[in-house]
Amino acid sequence: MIQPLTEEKQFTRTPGSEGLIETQTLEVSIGPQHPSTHGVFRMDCVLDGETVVALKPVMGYLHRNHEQLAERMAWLGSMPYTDRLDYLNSMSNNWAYALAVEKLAGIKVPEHAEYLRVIMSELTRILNHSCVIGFMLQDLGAWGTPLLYAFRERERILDLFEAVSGSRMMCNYMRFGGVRVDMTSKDLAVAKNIVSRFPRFLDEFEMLLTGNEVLLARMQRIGILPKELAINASISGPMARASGVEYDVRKIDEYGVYGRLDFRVPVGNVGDVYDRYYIRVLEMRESIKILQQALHDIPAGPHVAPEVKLRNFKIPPGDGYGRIEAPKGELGFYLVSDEGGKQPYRYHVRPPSFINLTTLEDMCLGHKVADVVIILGSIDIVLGEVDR
Amino acid sequence: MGFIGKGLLDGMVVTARNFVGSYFDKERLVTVQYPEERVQTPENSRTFPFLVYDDNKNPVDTMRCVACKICETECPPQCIYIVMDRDEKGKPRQRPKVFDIDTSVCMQCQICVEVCPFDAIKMDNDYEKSRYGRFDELVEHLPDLLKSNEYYGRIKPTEATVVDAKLKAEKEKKAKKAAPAGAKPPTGSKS
Amino acid sequence: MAIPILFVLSVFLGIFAYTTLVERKALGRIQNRFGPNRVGRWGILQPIADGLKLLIKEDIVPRRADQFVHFLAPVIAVIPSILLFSVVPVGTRLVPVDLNIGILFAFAVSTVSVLALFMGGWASRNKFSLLGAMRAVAQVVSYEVPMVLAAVAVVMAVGSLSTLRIARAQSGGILNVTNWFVFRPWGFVGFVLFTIGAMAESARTPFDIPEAESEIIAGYHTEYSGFKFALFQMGEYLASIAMAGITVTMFLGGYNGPGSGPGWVGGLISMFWFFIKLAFMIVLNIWIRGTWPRVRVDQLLGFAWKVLLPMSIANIVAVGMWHYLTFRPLAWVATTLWLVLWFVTLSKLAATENVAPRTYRYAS
Amino acid sequence: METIFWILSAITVLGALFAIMLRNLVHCVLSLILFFLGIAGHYFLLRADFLGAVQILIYVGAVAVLMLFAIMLTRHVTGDEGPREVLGGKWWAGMGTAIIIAGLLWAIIRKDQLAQILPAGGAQTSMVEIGKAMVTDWVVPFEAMAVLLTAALIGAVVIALEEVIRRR
Repeated sequence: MIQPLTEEKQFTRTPGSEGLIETQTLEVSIGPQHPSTHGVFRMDCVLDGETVVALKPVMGYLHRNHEQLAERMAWLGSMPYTDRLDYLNSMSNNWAYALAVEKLAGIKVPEHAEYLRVIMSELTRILNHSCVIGFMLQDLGAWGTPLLYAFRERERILDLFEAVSGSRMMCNYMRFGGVRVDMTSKDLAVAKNIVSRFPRFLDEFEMLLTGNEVLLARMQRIGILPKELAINASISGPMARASGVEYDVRKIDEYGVYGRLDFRVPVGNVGDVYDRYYIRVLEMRESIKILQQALHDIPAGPHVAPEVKLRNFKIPPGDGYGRIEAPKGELGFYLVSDEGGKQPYRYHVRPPSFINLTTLEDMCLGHKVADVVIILGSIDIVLGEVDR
Repeated sequence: MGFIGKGLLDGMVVTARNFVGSYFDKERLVTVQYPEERVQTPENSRTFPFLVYDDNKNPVDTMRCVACKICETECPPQCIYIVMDRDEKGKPRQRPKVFDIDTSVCMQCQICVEVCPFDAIKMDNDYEKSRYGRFDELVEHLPDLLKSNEYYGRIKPTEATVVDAKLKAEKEKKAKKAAPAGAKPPTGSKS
Repeated sequence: MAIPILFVLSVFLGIFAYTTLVERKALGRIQNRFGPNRVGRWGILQPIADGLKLLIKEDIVPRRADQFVHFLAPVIAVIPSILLFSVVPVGTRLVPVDLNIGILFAFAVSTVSVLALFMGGWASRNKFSLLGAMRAVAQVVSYEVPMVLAAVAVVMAVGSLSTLRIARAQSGGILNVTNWFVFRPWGFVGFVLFTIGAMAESARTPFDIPEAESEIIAGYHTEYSGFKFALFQMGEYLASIAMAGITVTMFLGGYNGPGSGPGWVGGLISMFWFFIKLAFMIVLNIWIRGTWPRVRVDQLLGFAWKVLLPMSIANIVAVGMWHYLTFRPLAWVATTLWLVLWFVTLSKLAATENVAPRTYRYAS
Repeated sequence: METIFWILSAITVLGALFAIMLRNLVHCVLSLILFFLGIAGHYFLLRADFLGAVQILIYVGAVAVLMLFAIMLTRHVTGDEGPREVLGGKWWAGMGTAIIIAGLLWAIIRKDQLAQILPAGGAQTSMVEIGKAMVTDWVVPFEAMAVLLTAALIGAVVIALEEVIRRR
């Protein structure tokens, strides 16, 4: 928390260079309109020269009343709204919500649909991770080159999403008990093609970035998140794994058909921005492995459980929590159904970006303004999910 | 690791490769020059809903919508507004007098299409719907929304074939029962 | 006198305009997109369209800004950049002004440009602008020193500060090529040092810290719009082109090349070579801009003081060695060894434990 | 030439006056820079190119920028103008200084010393001559200056270090 700056607090010493000169602090409000806050997000920074001595994240500019909206409409009505949570990864958001509802209603999902969900969600993961690295490099001042390379590959995935679900980003693809549309054999071939060419892109991407000395100097030992803090602050996803926490919902819950697929979970040691960057690269490579298996093993069958009704879908009273390993971390939906069962009585989202964002000040203190933006970039927030 | 600066030079090799590649490799230069060239949208692609009618000569009478208001209730952002048409005596005519879709609110989720029992509302794939105004001009009224079944068949051939077959089967079933059509709306067939 | 000055004003302003276009096109291609291609064929009229657009744009001055300084800053940004061209020998028959202190004049003038950045940043009364101004001042002050020292090496070798004399000293040899200073050990090191310094001085990526878009919006020109903004851009581009010209003159043989000579024909050929080399430097700048991320301000200063400064001093010593070891092969070996030794030592010293390759494990 | 001289002189004097009379510290430094530039112009007018360039390089490029830097590390960098008394009430000190300088100048001009210092047609200085003079005739003062500056540098570092140690 930043106290309002009083007369006595005006002068500080720069951490690190203990008290060479007493300097005046400068309060800078980075955001809500700023090129690298990834949306309408504000950081109230207190700077000493260039060094951050206090930082307060201010959220809520994109608050859309998501949870309350969901509580006044039918279960299915929230599905398109979950697209808009983390608008880069609508597929995995859909899955998390569908999973929660299926748990609550006791719906069994057909095998074929489970594989389709895995394919879509892993495609979403590589899409998200490559774009996040691109955004991060944009914050690092790489003039958009890595970002546009990532977008070039993302384009192919989005084309596939459009061909399958009808929309590029707001897919609204999953339904309770399966998915809305089946993938045709043509779509599967496209997916296979994407998966087979993605490693080549990753190699090029890494050649551009991983060894780059400027990037190493900018990223390593910046914004370290200690393992204990990561656990205490309930950090999840690549960020937690970069700090050395071995936590992946795909391995713990083995939801869907992840139990059957062979993949590894990369874990970092230091927990700095570079680890968060590289863990994402490694995760993309693992996702490719998952995709290859899923596309190979996908069985025939119905794409949606036939007993699930679209209209008048009711759930017996009870509560349930469904969670998945979204690209950004553990995305969970907590739902309560009461007597009527036509709509959720309580609907709560556990948004990974929001919870990962809470440690922002701890990571930024003592670093420079230039580091703040890449630390924020490495958290990988989407304001739609932070503010809901 | 090689020498200091190798990573920097590697990066420059990559960008040079992309620079040259963008002149020769279609895979690298994915940009489309929009007004001149257009990407073929996939069949499933969706933008805003429209209402299907069967007979080109008489769109209003042959529209499939019966103003049952299911889509109005199910629409998550509640962008649909329907008023049922009534004749002079106030008897419902089973077709909408007003059918408005506020496209500034519509989020193109396709739920109205899924819940419609009459296959009356379908998703368009026309993405060039810019307007000058922000409010009234973005509301689509019944005349704008009505589009023929041929149009539907043209933009979404696979889906339309299935729908047509289904409707035809229903019609034949009804004909077998030999019940008079009466006030029932005419069901679609490929006319 | 008048004709060369007219030449400088027209040709280099034209080069500036089309550098912006080439930069946008090249960055576009590097990033797998087209770049501007709508205004005229291949976007050939884009600079004119940009200029018109900036001219007719509303000029917004913040209410609390220091009106006078705010107005003066963009003007001051352009003047030194244009003055810089006056000492760049474009061809054997075309030097705008042959000052006997040419290089010194160039440095003196280019330091003035930092005032513009400071004035613009300070007068805007914007905290981001202020940060940008502070960064600009720190950066330019630090990079001046290694840059001047890198130039001192050349001055020592030639024995004159005049840019024309420096260019002349690099003529001769096989095809007028082998005598370029860049083909000497000390010259190559000096070229690299000077190029880095010039990039930092004109705030080009990866040293575009004063206007780091992702960090401090647009730095010192956050609060500028319309033609004042255009003037800032113009000053920056002109300075970077002029610095490229000076680099060419000092290290890449200036106007020398196969066929250049004192006659009319030779003069035209020499101009051709000069502009080819200038284009090479500009393209190198653009290429680097499209590839590398930006360094951080403290890393930049550390790099200037801890790596570039010792290296440029070592380079001066190398020139001394070159001068006194008249037996050329020995001079080659000795200076190369000396410089490599310094490079290795400095890179060892500069490489801290912070930057190291990492290994990753997989969760059990 | 005459006109240029008068214009330059006006700029120089105005710059100097503004440097002490303006209220805003940054404005003062900017005026000081104007003054430095005016002096450099005078050097160029006297055909002392080298001195002129060095004047700009050192005074504008280094000294003034360091001043700006120092200002930016203090309060009021965002431009809050506080009241500032020009001479701190000690107007008599200023008057005294002015009288002394005027007297000296008068004495110099009256004795016609300037003509002896400057050869007719301006000083044809070149880099080479200055360099030669520095390492032949004036080598002892030159080295003495170098030692003095080095001592000052080391002294500054020592003072700063002491400060750091004391703070700890």
